[in-house]
Amino acid sequence: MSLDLIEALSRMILIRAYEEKLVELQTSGKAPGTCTSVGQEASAVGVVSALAADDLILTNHRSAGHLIARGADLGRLFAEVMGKRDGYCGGKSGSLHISARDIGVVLTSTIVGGELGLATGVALSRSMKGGDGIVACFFGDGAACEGRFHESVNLAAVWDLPILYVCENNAWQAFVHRRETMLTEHIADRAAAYGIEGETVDGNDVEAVFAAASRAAAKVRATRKPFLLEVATYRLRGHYEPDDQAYVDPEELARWRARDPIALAEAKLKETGRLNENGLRALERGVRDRIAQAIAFAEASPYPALTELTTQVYA
Amino acid sequence: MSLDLIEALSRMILIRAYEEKLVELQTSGKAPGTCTSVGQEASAVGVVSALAADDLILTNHRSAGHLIARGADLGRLFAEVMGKRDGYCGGKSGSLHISARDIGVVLTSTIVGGELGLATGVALSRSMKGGDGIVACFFGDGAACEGRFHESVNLAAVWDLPILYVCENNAWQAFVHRRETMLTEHIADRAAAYGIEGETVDGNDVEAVFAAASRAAAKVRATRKPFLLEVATYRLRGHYEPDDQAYVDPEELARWRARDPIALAEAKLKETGRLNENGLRALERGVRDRIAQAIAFAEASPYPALTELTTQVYA
Amino acid sequence: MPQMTANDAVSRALAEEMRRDPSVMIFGEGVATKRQDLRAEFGTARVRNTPLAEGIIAGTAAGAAAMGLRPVIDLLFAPFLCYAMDEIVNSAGKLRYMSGGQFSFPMVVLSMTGAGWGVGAQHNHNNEAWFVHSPGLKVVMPSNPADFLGLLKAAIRDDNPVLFFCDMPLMFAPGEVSDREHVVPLGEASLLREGGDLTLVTYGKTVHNAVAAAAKLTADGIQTDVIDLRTLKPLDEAAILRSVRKTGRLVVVHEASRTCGVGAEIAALAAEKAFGFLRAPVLRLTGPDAPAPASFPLEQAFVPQAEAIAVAAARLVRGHTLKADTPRFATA
Amino acid sequence: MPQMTANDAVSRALAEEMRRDPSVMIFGEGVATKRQDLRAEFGTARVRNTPLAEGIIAGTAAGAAAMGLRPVIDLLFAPFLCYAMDEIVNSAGKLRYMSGGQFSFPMVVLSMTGAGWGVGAQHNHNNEAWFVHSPGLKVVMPSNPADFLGLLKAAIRDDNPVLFFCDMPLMFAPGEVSDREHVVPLGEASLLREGGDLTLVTYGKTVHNAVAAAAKLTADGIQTDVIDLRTLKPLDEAAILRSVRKTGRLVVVHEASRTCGVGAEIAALAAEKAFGFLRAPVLRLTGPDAPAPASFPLEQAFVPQAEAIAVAAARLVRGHTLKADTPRFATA
Ligand SMILES: Cc1ncc(C[n+]2csc(CCOP(=O)(O)OP(=O)(O)O)c2C)c(N)n1
Ligand SMILES: Cc1ncc(C[n+]2csc(CCOP(=O)(O)OP(=O)(O)O)c2C)c(N)n1
Ligand SMILES: [Mg+2]
Ligand SMILES: [Mg+2]
Repeated sequence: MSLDLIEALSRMILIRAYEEKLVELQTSGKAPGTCTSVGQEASAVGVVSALAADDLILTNHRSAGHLIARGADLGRLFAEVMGKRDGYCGGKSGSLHISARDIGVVLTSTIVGGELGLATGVALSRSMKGGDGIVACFFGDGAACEGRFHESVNLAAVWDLPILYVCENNAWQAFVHRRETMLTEHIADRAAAYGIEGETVDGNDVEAVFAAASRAAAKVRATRKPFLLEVATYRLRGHYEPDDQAYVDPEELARWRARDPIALAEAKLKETGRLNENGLRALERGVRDRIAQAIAFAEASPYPALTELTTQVYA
Repeated sequence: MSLDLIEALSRMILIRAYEEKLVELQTSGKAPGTCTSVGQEASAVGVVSALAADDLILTNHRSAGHLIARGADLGRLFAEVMGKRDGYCGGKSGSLHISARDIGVVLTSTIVGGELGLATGVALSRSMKGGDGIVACFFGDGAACEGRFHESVNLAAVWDLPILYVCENNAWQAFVHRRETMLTEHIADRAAAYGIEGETVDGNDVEAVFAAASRAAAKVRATRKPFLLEVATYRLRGHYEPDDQAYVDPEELARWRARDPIALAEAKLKETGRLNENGLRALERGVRDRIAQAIAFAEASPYPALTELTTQVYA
Repeated sequence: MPQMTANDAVSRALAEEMRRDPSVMIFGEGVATKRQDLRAEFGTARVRNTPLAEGIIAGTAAGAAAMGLRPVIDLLFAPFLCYAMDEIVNSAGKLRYMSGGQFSFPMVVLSMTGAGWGVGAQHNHNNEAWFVHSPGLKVVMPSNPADFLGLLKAAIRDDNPVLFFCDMPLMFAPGEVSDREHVVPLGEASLLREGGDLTLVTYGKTVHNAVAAAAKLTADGIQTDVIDLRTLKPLDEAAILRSVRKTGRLVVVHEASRTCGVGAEIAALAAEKAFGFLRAPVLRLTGPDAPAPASFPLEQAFVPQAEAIAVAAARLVRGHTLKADTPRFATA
Repeated sequence: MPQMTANDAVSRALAEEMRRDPSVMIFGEGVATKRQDLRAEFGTARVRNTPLAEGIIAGTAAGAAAMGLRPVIDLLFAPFLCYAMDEIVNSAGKLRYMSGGQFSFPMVVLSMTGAGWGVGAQHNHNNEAWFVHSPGLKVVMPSNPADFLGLLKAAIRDDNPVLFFCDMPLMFAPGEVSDREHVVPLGEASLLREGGDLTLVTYGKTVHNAVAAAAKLTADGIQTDVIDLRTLKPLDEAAILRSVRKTGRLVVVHEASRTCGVGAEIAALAAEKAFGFLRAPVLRLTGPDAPAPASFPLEQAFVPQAEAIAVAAARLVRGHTLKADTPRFATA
């Protein structure tokens, strides 16, 4: 597999536009506070592009990038965040735990560590049924502090479960810097403690992420053993909206703003002459239109009937 | 500090005798099933001998060695196991969670991992109050699979908590061999994942255990940072009484029986002429007398009054 | 009919369901070691030991169930469920609803509890009411080998997460179990004894105490309905109300602590939906609001015993209710 | 009197108690970041951020409490308590008893829950009844800023583990709070309104719905006692029974699911100890047996609203009870 950088860039721009629209909705009171992944788009696009159609994805509260990179319908995403009937979960989830089984994004949990606890089961069903699909589990550096991280990776190692663990190390755990929560810099270094392989990659270079994820996914596919991939990136916005980021070191933030994954991809494409201003503008226009259509769809969607309050509790 | 091997041997023999008596009580229906530490006496005596009077100990379900090495009253131990009023916990604990605050053995939990969750708090109170006492937390190789191990060691590392983590790696986790639960041989190797120091020591050589524990305790005392000491030993009896050990590889068992810590210490003392048969017999006689007195005390102790059913629930 | 212990009934249910449905599997700490027979018949992939970590055992079951397997997990003792609450409650119990019905969680969680072995409060805690209170879960607690067999088979076939509680001292007691296929539907209580004066509702080990109490009461001329709930969620409200509307008197008995226990739910149910039929206060005889003690006599006193049930019931029927200051647990 | 939000009341209680007693400290995920004022006044040792791991946060609090500190921990949202159940229930709740009284656990666990923010069932789950059911714990859930202040101060001074639940939408609503020292003893309900026809018992956010319903009912000539429980464990049985014996009619209202909830306990209490005084069935208006939905209109429908309370109460007083098939939650 190879990555088309222009395609990757447009995906990243789409994710950015979707999340900036969410912020707008939140500010105007049309949607509750949400967690955005602004600054982490290269991780989502790079990793998801490295997966095959029959691979499954588990994600967490910061899932928009993963969902959109996988091809989620923007209208159904907006509708879900707004609590509308046509949302992926009928409005019952809201933004924090959107699953979209039809595109292979399953069992999202907003309990930090929850997806780590479920991924082993999803992978177990895969290995019991055969086939060579693997499971990609996205989680944060904070989740790596939860005991469930330890239990999940250890079980996957002992049982040979085909899981690509993807730790999006964005330096923040809500309002706490990673520095305050662990003495080591990198989560991938913990792979050795479980007798598995791990690697850390620059998370703001979408081509580097794709390359590392492709290697890692191929290993998992071939060996059926778990791999711990750490994507080193940074959360450019607050933990959720609204968040003034008063607690963030401005210099650190500025350093990472300068490495915005979208700007980096654009620069690379322009240098190599593969994209010019007009091409970029056209691309951005296309994204704006898609967002507009999606919002129209979501706003037109009705709220669920009150009888939905007690449906889908039991099978 | 230095270890008097004869003193250490007699402690180990006392622990062994106490636990063999428990098995007898269990078989004759005078006490419920208990977990013994037969074969692990060198770990208890070696580590506890390396602690200072103001250090605190947390232990688990396999605690007799730790308690007796620390000087627990045998009569009150037997009484507790039998559910008698004069037991350390008034008969409410039974054998699985005996705390003896007066000798510094605090907050025992039989929830595997429970003691790891509490040790950080005990150490926190120590560091808030100053003084140079440290906390020794005994746990098993199975407990190292629980998420709480990960959370506890990581917090202790980040908060500089003076905890000597003592993992008694006895190859068994109830009816499951360590081999089935982790790909790595040694728990101490995980120290690096938390940015702290660790070491593995031969757990059946009481002098080696004492030396390693003394070094580790001195480090914790001086640096106020946690240390992960792994004591490699073997569970010679079943998980609890009765247990036919049908699931145990006889060769592995035989190999470790040949390295019985008590036999090793006796041999060393005889070689160096520090102890002869008569000395040994005398020592064993002394132990037998103490056990007999303790049993008499426990059997004479009454059951708690039924009104005790609802006392000590709330402060 | 042949005799069999509850333990054997559980093994038989597992073997029969694993034979019937290849998607059924079982794992937990020592499961493969302790169930050599299942391992021999169904292989190492379907019968597994796990590392010592309840949270990931339950999470793995939930994830596997959502993707088409039907896992049974053995979490050993009920207090250990505390390590798996997120996976059971927040994942298995809620993600069907939260995903708008995209997933279901056909899984069974086995655990043991109850006085009798002197193991103390970290191995013995009747916390079944937590799960009755939580959405999306079902809860079962049988009282005899035939129900252990029939209810476990039904639990394994159910498409929802089922908490299956085993009352320790019942596990080795033999009882009659048919050789034929035996499935007991979830949500159906059983009426063990009929009488017009009083309704005794209970489950688990105290079913036997209630039956013994009913026998004593007959001697005093008091005829008692004894209802074994068997399933705690969904609750068989119809069976309870039918009996209470007939007898007009209700005594609920269980070993779990009183406050917000299953007895509270049943008393509340009667006070709302059988109010017009009630002839006397609704009594609850339960374990005290205390952890379970290890000491044998205390542990016995923790459990509502037949004598205490008979005394309280007789007073109720005779029209003197218990003094408000009389403790309701067995030491009364 | 000066106005203050519940959030400010919590901050004030923490500051006052930390000033009063140097053994009081607070830690949790982001606590130091969000409470710069406390950090500035009391220093980095007593006000701490933690790694993201609820289990060890609660375990650390229990261990520290047993050894003489008085920790307050913020576990953020009630569903996250699932990761700390062992430390709260098996350690803090049981080890005093199991050790024969060698240790006590003066600690406070803060958590938020309740409909209003559209955050869904993994941030919003009223699971307070779990802790009411568990031995050795106390449980508090205030309804107004003054009680947030007074109850939190009492909780911090209490020598037992206290679960302190904060109903989200109440946190930013202002209310009158005295400038003077204000401590509200645990275990005392407050009678917000007096009337002879009916007793409404509730707690947390639905206190306001009950008060609004009572106002509507007065218009129809129905006079209502409204009891705000404030502390759920220990329960103020005397206050509840006094009122029910007076009015003869009881409606219990809460947002938590019905089965084995606090409402079940109160209904059972009345059916036993006020039976002779009851003139009508005991009703429970509660949240449904479902996870909390995120969608705004569904989330509102989850909560028993004033209108539904007034309608049910009026029917009860007028002598027609709700049809058995009428759902008891707000969509009814
Ligand atoms: C068990 C649990 N604890 C706390 C929270 C609140 N919370 C939501 S996201 C978050 C930070 C997670 O940090 P990380 O895992 O690094 O993911 P990130 O948000 O940085 O992507 C916290 C504390 C939660 N949802 N679940
Ligand atoms: C949370 C929990 N799970 C399971 C058990 C049952 N159990 C008691 S001891 C034990 C094995 C513990 O193994 P390890 O930690 O190695 O200690 P060891 O018994 O070998 O000393 C198990 C599974 C328990 N007490 N607590
Ligand atoms: Mg992060
Ligand atoms: Mg072991």
